[in-house]
Amino acid sequence: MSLRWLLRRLGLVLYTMLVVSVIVFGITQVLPADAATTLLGENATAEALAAVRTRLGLDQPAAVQYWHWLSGVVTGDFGTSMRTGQPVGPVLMLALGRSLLVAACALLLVVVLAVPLGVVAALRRGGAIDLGAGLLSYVGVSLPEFVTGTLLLMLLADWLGWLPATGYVALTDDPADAVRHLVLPVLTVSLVLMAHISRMVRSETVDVLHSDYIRAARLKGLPPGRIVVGHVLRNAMLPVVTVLALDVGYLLGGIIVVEEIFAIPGIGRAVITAITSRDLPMLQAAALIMAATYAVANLLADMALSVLDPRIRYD
Amino acid sequence: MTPLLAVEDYTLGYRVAGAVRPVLKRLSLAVAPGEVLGLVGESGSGKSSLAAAIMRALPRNAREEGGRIALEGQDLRGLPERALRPIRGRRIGMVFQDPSAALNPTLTIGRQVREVLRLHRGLNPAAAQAEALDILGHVGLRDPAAILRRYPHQVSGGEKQRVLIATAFATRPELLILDEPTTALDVITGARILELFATLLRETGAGALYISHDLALVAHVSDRIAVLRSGRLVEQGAARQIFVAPQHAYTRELADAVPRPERRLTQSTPGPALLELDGIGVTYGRKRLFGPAPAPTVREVSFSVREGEILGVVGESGSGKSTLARALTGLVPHADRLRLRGAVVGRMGRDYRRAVQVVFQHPDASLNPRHTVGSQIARPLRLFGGDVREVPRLLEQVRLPADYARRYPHQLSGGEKQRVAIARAFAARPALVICDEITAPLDVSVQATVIELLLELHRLHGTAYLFITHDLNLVRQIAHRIAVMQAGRLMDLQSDTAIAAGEGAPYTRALIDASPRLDLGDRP
Amino acid sequence: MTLHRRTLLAATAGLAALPHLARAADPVRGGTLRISVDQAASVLNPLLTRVIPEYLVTGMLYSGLTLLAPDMTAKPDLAQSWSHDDALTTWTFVLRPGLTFHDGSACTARDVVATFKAILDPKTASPARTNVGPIDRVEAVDDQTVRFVLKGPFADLPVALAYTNAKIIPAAIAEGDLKQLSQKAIGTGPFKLVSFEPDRRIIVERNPAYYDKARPYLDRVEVLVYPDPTAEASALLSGDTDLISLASASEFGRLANVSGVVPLRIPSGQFLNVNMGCDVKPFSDMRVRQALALTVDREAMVGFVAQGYGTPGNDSPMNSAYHFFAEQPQRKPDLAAAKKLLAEAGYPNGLDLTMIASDVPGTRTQMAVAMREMAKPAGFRINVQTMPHATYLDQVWKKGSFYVGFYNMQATADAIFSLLYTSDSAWNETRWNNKEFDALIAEGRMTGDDAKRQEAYAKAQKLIHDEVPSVIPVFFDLLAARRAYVEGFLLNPRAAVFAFDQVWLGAGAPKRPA
Amino acid sequence: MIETFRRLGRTPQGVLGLLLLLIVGLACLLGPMVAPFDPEMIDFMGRYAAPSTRHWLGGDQLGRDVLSRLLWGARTTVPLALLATLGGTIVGAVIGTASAFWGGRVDEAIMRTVDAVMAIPGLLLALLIVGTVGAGSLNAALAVAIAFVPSMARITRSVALSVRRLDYVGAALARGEGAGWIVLAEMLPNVVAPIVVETTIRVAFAVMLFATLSFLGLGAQPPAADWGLMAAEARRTLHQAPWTMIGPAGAIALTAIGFNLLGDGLRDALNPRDER
Repeated sequence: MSLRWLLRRLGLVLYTMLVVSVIVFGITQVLPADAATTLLGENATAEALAAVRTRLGLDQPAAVQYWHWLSGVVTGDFGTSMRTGQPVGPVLMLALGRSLLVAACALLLVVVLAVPLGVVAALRRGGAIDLGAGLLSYVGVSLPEFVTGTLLLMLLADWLGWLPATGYVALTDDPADAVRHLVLPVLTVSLVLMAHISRMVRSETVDVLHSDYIRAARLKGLPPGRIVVGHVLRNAMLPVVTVLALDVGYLLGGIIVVEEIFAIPGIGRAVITAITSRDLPMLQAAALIMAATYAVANLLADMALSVLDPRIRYD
Repeated sequence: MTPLLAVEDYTLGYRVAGAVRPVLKRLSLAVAPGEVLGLVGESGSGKSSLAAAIMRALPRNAREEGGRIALEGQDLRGLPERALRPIRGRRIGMVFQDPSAALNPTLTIGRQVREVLRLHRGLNPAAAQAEALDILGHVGLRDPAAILRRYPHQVSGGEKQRVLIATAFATRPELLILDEPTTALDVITGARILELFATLLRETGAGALYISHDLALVAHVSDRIAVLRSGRLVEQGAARQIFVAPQHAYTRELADAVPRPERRLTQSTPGPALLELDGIGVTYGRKRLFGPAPAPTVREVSFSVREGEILGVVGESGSGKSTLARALTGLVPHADRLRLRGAVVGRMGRDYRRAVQVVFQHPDASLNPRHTVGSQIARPLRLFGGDVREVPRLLEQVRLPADYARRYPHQLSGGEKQRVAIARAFAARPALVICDEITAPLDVSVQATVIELLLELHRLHGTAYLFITHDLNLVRQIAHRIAVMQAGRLMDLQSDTAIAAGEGAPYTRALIDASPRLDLGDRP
Repeated sequence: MTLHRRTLLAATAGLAALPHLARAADPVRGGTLRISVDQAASVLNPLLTRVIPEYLVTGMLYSGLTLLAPDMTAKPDLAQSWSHDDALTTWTFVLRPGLTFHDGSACTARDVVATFKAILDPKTASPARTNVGPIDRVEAVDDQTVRFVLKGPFADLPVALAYTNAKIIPAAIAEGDLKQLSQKAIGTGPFKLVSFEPDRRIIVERNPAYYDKARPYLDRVEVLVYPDPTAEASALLSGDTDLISLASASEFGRLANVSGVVPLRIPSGQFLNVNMGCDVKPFSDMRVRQALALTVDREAMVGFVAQGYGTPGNDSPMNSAYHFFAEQPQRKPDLAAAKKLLAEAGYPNGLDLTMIASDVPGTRTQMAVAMREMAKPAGFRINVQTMPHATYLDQVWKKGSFYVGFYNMQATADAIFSLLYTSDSAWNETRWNNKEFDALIAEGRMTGDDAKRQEAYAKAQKLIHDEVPSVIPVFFDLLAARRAYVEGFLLNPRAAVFAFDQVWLGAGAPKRPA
Repeated sequence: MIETFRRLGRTPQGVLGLLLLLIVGLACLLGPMVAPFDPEMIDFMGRYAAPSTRHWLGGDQLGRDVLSRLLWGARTTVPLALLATLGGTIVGAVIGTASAFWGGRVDEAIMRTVDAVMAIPGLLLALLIVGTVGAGSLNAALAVAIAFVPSMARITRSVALSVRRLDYVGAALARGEGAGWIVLAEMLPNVVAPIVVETTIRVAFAVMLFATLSFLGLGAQPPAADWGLMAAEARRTLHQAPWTMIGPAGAIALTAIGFNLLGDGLRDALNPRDER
């Protein structure tokens, strides 16, 4: 992994963000209605609309708006929300923190549960665990989050009362309560991923188990436990790392829904609110942050891969 | 005396789609202590399945239907996994065909060697490291410490195979199973590995089962040879004996199919220059910003092919011979300095395309699986103004039934596919056909018929061939002249008579010496 | 000059009307109350707020001259008393002594004048501009006295001044940069702003300098945003929140059946309607409008749309929650009559229409779908088209000729009529433009005589019921729910008005860190 | 083709998937004929009706028969998901194949941009597109299709690249075939198999994405009997009538499971490995 490679990849991240910003900005230009309409609602008179548009800078040509926005972003200023008048940067950083907490917990859950599940299923092919995991994975990827989330909420919160239903509690406010509040959203958002990853781990493990070098290791007389731990796991995990990073994209989408259901004021909610209120700076920045998260996750995955897999050398 | 390994009346099948397909049929053979038994057979003969059966590493769908596999009298069949572990790797060592596939790509070589030493010799880490250095030095690896630090992809195939052989011998096994250990290697490297192997066998006194499709090679290393065909033992006997005086027709057929340079198959005389290459160079990849320019794969190659000439191009893998073929067919960009019948070839136009045809190495990849054989042969006819009704004739020419036109490639065997590819090339009535390792993936007997076919077409149409191969023995049988390539350069260009007379560059001679020959003495 | 002086009223006025809420103990000071709201309170500037959670927040932080009691009368807030001349064109309001803003500065008549100047400035774009009455100018008589000079007589001024956006802000801000108020709050209200995170949580704390030394009782209020009604209800049930300010009808049933949770419900003038452009075909023909009105089964609609928590509408925007409500004979579904009217109007084979419904609130669509089915047998073939609210505001609102509207109750008959139905109304969606109706509304506004007003408004209600500029099939009850320990919370039928200074936490309230 | 079906019939997933999809397909074809009620008929007394012999799956908040709505809804929900996936696949496949064929800088530029677009979460992209063109089933299908394009382009490209390297493409180039023939006749038919597998599995995702869009109010619009919309509506009244959720959620799940199983079955059928 050379510095040149890293710079090139960072350049690609920047290119990604530029493309995303152009796409999002382009779409917002053709979205019907604007922030002034949604701000004023039923009280929009022609003169009020004009006044608000001037105040928000919406009366300028699109290219000028984009340029202003872009030059702001370059200097680290994401502008102010058209809806609340708050600075976008700090607000979104807070929101991002909450979303990343959910996302990180979900990924952690996936790694802690789905990966061993997939490995065990592969080692005991056709066994009860394999069949169970298979069934779970089919169900997991077949129900939308808003359904699974609602069902979990009814079961675990409303009927059994084990967990608080919804809402967000900051870790700094009350760590124990915060964790309790995290369980349901994390579970909901990670179900699809767990299904996907456990299946992936299973098939990768099966592939590795059938590879020549594992056969060779067995024929060298290595005990099975040693083969699994020393030889199989690492190689089976390699493609999983990449897929896990790609799944971050899916996770970010899932978070939009989960935050809506569980009242978590994260980046997903920010996006939805920004779209409905046509809050361009907020929407732009939120989309950009999501894209950057995805791009950086993939960059990190590639870096992790180059550490895990000696065959991969970036230059 | 108890044989080291005894396979008695052994029958094996694979369960596929509900039915059991037999693989080995009532097979019996034995390896005495210190003896090398060569096991020869073509693909599908069941020789690798036998190795798996001995190692007790059969796939799940394998069905053993009787017989015995005994190591020093102890039947291995029915031994539990736990009891097999001290046998595998310690009492029976194994060396695989592809050294790259036999090593875990993400662990250092050192770790994989030490692992075996610690397991089977009970060494502590430091002792294992010392022993690893010692055995690697013993197999002629120059910097054992460095090799141990490296990952498998960082060392060459020959080095990897040396490591594997060293490891296999390090546990002092009684029996070694070698499954085509040199096939994936270059000729010269392969020859050295064989020498090493012979030395180690001598030193340790271990017995060995040497599995190969290459008769010449097996004849060199084995004390005795067993010939396997469709799961049945056809014949076995002393190594020399079996080819000089084969008892069985199949054995004779096999022996005859082995290329022998002294048996010339071509009698024609080439005409004037057809295709002239003037300093052809090929460079893959492009220069990146800040990066060094990539090194050329083929540099400054100049020679010419004459009308009706068979020009052999030999070289080891990576020497640039296949790239040269791709350059001449316009598949890779190159410095365009070509003359066809004296006329400079600018952009490869219709005339050039028609005159120069290509047949690739892998028949599976060179035929489009989604098109029928007929439509693929018809394509050049359509392109170059031939008559589509000629397809049956073209098929007949490559000795395939006319109704094959309606078949899809996956319904054909490897040899048949290669014939279709040849028919397709000849559909354009070319002046030159580039044959890129076309016999490499084929069994010896099939290879012989394909060569025969090519020569017949050559006699019939006077077509010139640029015959690219790594098999020096083969090319010496058919080529008028032989070009030797190394590291992208043309090292040598000699007529067959000059080669036979022992002339040529040192590298050419080294190649010739490394090619194992089946010496059958005066047998007609 | 007659002086109509009103005395300070007991803060708990109206409680008597709801005996089951009778207080068990005296108010207790202290504690933190957690309120949930269903959408973000994005706007903090009281002059610009637009949605109920915003009114709820600014209502705690700011005060107006008057406040609207649950019986829709004006009660003193910053103004301790007021009077008017006989012509009802000049009104004088006297402020309480010693009022201060949260920053410690005094709140005087000058601030009131500056505030109203800002409200009336079109550049401010405050919704209050068209809702505080025909104010010509506002003058400071002295530090404590403000005079409103009107363009014409207006009997409802004190109630109009209780409008949700007519909150008093410091003159320095009103005359200077109003933008400041998007991040901070400097008001005279019972609570001061602690933190403002519009999409998650807004925290306020007791204002020790509030003019009423006894109130507020609560130390702190947290307003939490739950955009999903199911989640909001679950949060109350699990005790994460103490009060749902406005509960959705679909969740109300489950809230009503849990011990420790008290459901709250009052009738209100909040309604859904179907607006028809009376200036374009086919709705320019009154018979078409009447025919549509005759297809609607209003009792069923209350069930479909309000889950039973509502009352049937009668195509007039007023119901029993309003003063001067005059009951009309309830319109019943009569498909034969509807068909006949449609045929007379020239549509014997029925009529193809596209009804537009925005997606906020969801009841708009539900009503549109139900109405489509109800009107089908009479020959109305209605294609329901839903759209995001922003698009609706941009493209359909006030421009379309057949769409679903949704309105909160207004404080007075004049307010609702001159907001929606008079020719010069701010939101003249139906373009009904009925001169007779306009005259009746003007008559009602110009007199202080309740009998005369009753008569004028009764006529107006009959007229609107008969001519059906919009079909109003259903009124909603306001629904809320509290934990049993939350005391003193009253629903105000106006929906946009809350009085959290009256609320306290009784026995059993959880202790929460401040 | 027939061979593939035969192999598919031998995989348990394939059989089960085909069976499930057969049911769904029958619902699409015959649904309206066998539906006991008009899917839009409201019934005041039938609001939140519990499942009974009259309403097998109960009634919704307007008293409409859930089963009838499901049967009618199959016609819009499933074909739209298929249509969206196919649309996205075809566009993605063309982009991917062309990119692989051209190679070099063009390939690089296309793929970097595709990567960049992939960085926008699919749901967000769909939200933006639907926001622009307006909510509705067809528009949601468009959005889903567009959201699928980048990843399909990526997958196709990687498959096409490996096909591009195969000798039959080389042979075609060597005999001077035109780019059109090579892309369409030589490469595309061989790229199809893995794409078919991917597409099949993606239909399941499309069904779920549709439902999610409907949940967010941007997919199908009332009074459509779209399954996702029904699930979203049922969710709102879940505590009054939990059973209204069972029908649409079950239908979505079965369809998605069906396509997932079929995709897995196809993968095995098209790529026969040794018996494991």
